[in-house]
Amino acid sequence: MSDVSTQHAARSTQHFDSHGLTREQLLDIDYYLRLTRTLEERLVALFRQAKVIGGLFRSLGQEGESVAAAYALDYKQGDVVQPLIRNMGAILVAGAKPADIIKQYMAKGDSPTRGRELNIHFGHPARDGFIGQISMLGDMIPVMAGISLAGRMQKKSLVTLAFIGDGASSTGAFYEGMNFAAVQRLPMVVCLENNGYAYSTPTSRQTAARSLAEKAMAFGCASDTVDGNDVLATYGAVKRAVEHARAGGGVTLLEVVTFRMKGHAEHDNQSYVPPEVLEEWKAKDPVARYEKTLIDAGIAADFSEIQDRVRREVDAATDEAERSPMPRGEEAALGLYGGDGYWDA
Amino acid sequence: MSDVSTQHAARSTQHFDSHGLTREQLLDIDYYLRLTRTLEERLVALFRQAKVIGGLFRSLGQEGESVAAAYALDYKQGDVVQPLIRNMGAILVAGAKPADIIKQYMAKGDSPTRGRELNIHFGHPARDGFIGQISMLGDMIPVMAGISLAGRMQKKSLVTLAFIGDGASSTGAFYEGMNFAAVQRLPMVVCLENNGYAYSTPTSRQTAARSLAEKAMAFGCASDTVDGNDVLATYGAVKRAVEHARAGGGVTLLEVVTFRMKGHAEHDNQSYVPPEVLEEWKAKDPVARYEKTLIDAGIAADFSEIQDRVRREVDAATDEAERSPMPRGEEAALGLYGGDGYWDA
Amino acid sequence: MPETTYIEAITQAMSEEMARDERVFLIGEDVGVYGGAFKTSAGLIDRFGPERVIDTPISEIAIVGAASGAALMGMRPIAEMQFIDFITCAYDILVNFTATSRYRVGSACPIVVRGPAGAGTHGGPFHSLSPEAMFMNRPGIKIVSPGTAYDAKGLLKAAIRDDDPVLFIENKYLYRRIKETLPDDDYVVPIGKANVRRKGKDLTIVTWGAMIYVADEAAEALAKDGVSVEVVDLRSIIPFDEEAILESVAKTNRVIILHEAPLTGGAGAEFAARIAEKAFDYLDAPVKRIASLDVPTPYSPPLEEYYLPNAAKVLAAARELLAY
Amino acid sequence: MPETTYIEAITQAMSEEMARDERVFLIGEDVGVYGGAFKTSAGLIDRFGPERVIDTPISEIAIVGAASGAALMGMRPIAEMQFIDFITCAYDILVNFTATSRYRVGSACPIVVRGPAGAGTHGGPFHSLSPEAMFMNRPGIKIVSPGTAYDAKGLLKAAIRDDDPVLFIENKYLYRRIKETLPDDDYVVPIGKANVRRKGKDLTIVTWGAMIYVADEAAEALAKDGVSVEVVDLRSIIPFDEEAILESVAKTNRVIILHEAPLTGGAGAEFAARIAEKAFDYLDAPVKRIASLDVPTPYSPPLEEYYLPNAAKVLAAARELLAY
Ligand SMILES: Cc1ncc(C[n+]2csc(CCOP(=O)(O)OP(=O)(O)O)c2C)c(N)n1
Ligand SMILES: Cc1ncc(C[n+]2csc(CCOP(=O)(O)OP(=O)(O)O)c2C)c(N)n1
Ligand SMILES: [Mg+2]
Ligand SMILES: [Mg+2]
Repeated sequence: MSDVSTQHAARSTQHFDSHGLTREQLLDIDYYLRLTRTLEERLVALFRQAKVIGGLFRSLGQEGESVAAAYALDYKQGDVVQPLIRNMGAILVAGAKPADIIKQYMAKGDSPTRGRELNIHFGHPARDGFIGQISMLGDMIPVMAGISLAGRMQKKSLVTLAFIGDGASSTGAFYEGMNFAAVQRLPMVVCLENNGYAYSTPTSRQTAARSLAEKAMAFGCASDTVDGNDVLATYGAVKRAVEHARAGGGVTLLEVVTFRMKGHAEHDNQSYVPPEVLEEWKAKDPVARYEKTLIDAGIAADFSEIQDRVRREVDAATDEAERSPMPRGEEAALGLYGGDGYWDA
Repeated sequence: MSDVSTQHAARSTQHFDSHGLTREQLLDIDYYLRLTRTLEERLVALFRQAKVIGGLFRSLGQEGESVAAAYALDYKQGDVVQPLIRNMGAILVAGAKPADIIKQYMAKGDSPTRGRELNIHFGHPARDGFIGQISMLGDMIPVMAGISLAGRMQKKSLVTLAFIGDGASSTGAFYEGMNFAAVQRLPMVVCLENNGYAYSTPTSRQTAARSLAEKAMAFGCASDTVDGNDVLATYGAVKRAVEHARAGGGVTLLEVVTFRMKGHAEHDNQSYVPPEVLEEWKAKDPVARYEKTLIDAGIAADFSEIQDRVRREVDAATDEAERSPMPRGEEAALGLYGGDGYWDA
Repeated sequence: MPETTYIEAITQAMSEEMARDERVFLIGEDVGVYGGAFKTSAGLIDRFGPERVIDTPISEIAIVGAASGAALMGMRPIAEMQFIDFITCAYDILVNFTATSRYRVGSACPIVVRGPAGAGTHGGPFHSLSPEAMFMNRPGIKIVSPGTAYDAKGLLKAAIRDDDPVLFIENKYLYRRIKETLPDDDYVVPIGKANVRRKGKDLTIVTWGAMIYVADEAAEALAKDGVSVEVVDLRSIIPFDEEAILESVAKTNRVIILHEAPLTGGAGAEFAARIAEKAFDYLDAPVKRIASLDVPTPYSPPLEEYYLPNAAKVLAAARELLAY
Repeated sequence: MPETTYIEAITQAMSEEMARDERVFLIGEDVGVYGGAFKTSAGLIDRFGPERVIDTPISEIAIVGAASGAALMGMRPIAEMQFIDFITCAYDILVNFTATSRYRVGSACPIVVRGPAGAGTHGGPFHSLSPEAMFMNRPGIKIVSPGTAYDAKGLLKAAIRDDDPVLFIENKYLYRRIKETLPDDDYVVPIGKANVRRKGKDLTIVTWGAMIYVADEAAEALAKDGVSVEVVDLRSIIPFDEEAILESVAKTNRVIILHEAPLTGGAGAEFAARIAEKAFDYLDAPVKRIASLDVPTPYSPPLEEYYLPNAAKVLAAARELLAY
């Protein structure tokens, strides 16, 4: 928050650093923030109507880092982002369609996974610029290392961005994947989201490390820590790491400090979180804070246009998803191997 | 190597630090060093006579750290050491019988595992003060954490000592076990043996970390680095870590810098190791160096008595092992579960 | 007497065993303060303290490994997987270290690994596993899969008291769907013993877990046609009650094996193979298996329904066998 | 023509496929500079460079995970396990991520996981595994287990070219024990097709891997008694050639399934179950299985010998069936 960057963002004030983003881009980020939040609220409504099959996992309070980090990639170069359950904002930035996400949650037959997989577990790295996780925490880190490796072998200059939780960073899979990526100096950025809890377990019971960023010492890779509720700071930190990776500098482990404002999933009232902590973090809401920054910097006066657009889009997406058919049961037998052509159709 | 410790070691010189060891203990350590080396040479002879079933893994050049580290434990308090394949010296210190080790290598029916398991894969933590590893590298770290945890639950003040290789320290099992142990502040010392190679893979291809000791940062545990070819320094470092653990200070990760002087196993001529590196390390042989230190300090004039004793013991052990019967085939069906009483007999 | 759900039966078993034997402790993710993702260990930390109800990092290898190390030292750990699917993450240490410890080196390693399993809750590919077959060919770990609250409690107690490792498979679909009146007194259900839940003479259904209710339903339907079905609830997969299976088949001469895991390589293959070898002379018809499709568990209800066995599929197979 | 050993056949397959298709690469521990613990990849790094022959840290999860990620991007990775036993360490990512990728989200993930398997070399509990059954009930990964140099080469090529993940099981006992003259031309052995290695009419032995030689030995001995044995070398376990099995049983009416893994929950159970269902009318005798004991592989030669199947055990079973 030190540079003045008048050339990009009009009427910026003394303390506003746009990190090279144009006004259009700054507003685009706000659009994704609002889209994420509104879409999630819509999913909550659908969940309460029992239209969502399975659990609903909120990213309230974490939309900022999800969107900002994903915004730092260059999808035209083949960059790939790998979200966790709470990074819906990231795949929206990468190009995921709201209707597809709702269809996934509603287990519809024309959802990207045709009803086979849950929520945001979808996406093909080479086709979509994002790849859904599997539930086994940690496993995506070695997979992302492999995607980065393939990019290098294929002489692409792509960079990958993986999210991992404070909890998931205790897994052996995370460790093996990070170590391999670091030894290979792969073009990979890992956002380690320290959102205070892994389900009911506080970060202090997850690790005795002084900070999650210090885990980078075990890998010998670059590391940094950023306030995940500061959208522009997060964008800046990820952007630097992406450039570092693209320039051949290898892996960065970035600790993103934020807070999970809802329970692990909708069923969890997180009574184990002290109310005063929640109060404290509520005041740091990344969306409100970002919009205030833009207003203060004179980038925008209000965001009603964006909010209207988002509401229209989410309404349309909801309509589309609600009209969608459920899959036919018989399809369950198909598509395990390539031979039956199920996925070609 | 700074303290003068005349009260313990007679006629010590200015630069000799006995780390509180008596003359008797210092000679005892030499006995174990010689026993390890001589027993291993005997195993090589038996291997060449095709009497060893399976591979033979040498610890040449690493006897010093194996013996010194294990010597820092207090087996009367229930301390437990967990060796790897190259830590035969450690279990000898803990009380393993040379004859039992030879029988293991010869797959004899009255070996500790009755011919079921290889080499030094034997020992019960509560009964023997040592526990054999399984082949899957890394897995013993969580197991040792569990032994440490049980000790604490049982109100014992035991400390555990686990060895792990530079290569094995890349496994997820190592990471999960270390992290859990550190969060729980378990009384555990981990000797991370950096012996230059994991099979043919140099440490530089195993990790990009600046040093293996820095892996401790990921766990938030104590760490240290020691010259593994300096017997007394290793003893001192492990002893400090053991005391730290016994006092409730939790885990220490100790990088032990040494070198594997033979190939991965007898079949491997390690042509991938530059000859000059081997030459360099040969000059640092821990046994010769230790004995010279004792001579220089006036602790001993020569070691022929110890060497004679060791030779006699290894001869006797060899005789006993050679006379031992192979197991009867039918036993293979027994002892999977407790019900059949196989292990009670 | 108050009725006890399947999940309460599990909680009771843990609680009573922890009270009975101070070597017993629980270790897993969110089992302490939170009481477990399904609240299976609710209240245990208050009663037994954080030393005996241990919240861990997300580290299944550490959970199983630490439990195993403690077991070697004489403790009786219960290791919870938040979903049984995550035992795959600790597969190595469980099959290689824990399961083989006694056979290899004579060191008993009595841990219980337990957690919610099974499909039918739209959990998708990673929260629906029936894990038994994964472990059947890696000797040294016993496997039980109760289908009733009575068996859940009795088998869990037996597992905790057993001197060898036991995989205790909880069917989460049943957690709150079934309720039974349980005995007041301490009891165990012996590992390795089947329960003939329904006597019959025309056809045997060998099954376990939640599928016992599917078998019941099919048996009821067939009873209306005058067909008498014997339902053998295996309860234990390793070791399994071969005698009970063979005895029933010797009587009915027709058998269906019904399970929730996919067909190919499922535990049912083993039971079918035993029957084909040891009850050959008694068989009047082919040995049939009804199981899930050979695919990962799909998430969407129509797909999951099509994927899973149900009474209609069992009935069709039964009619085929009866007409044979 | 020079004779080719089983292990050379594997080296050739990798080398030829890497020359044919630049998407193919090898990743594993000590596969590069050292050429692999068994020298299976000797020379490959010189020919294809360190970018395509990648030495990794000791990290099986990373090896399988990175291979899988690369496969999603269109590469054709071959992931080597130094011993196949260590695939247990990557069990989770292989069965959950790699195997399900296409079914779950439509993303092909064509990796080959290969490595030395099997007992008979006094490798003890952790260097003797026959891993096929561990993966059979977790759909999405094909499994092949060649017993000849011809099949090793042809199946490995087929596996590398396959659009789905394949577990390629190498029997290390055979590495240098068998030699064959192989065709000069490029060929593949189709996955899923059995090979009837020996025609017969009195008894079928269904087997694979190193056990085909045990079957041969038993067949020879029985031939001396005038008994004609058909030996079906399955070669592929998933998918398997059900037709070939059923056809043979329909002809001989008697069948032994022979494999190296322990009996219970072994792959043989599936084949026995299929026969008991689909060839019931053709069976004149019980379906027999000969397999290893239900214990970890013991190390000492007398124990290992007792543990493993051999021709005498097959003969005893055959005589029983023939007398039935
Ligand atoms: C290997 C594995 N173990 C356990 C779980 C169950 N689980 C799902 S989410 C979760 C907590 C994750 O915490 P964290 O990584 O901090 O992510 P957050 O929910 O805070 O975003 C757990 C334990 C899992 N999915 N995978
Ligand atoms: C999980 C696992 N992967 C691979 C192996 C095969 N392996 C046995 S020893 C070894 C090298 C070990 O190197 P290091 O840990 O440095 O120990 P050192 O041999 O140097 O003492 C390897 C790769 C194994 N035993 N376990
Ligand atoms: Mg978290
Ligand atoms: Mg080493």
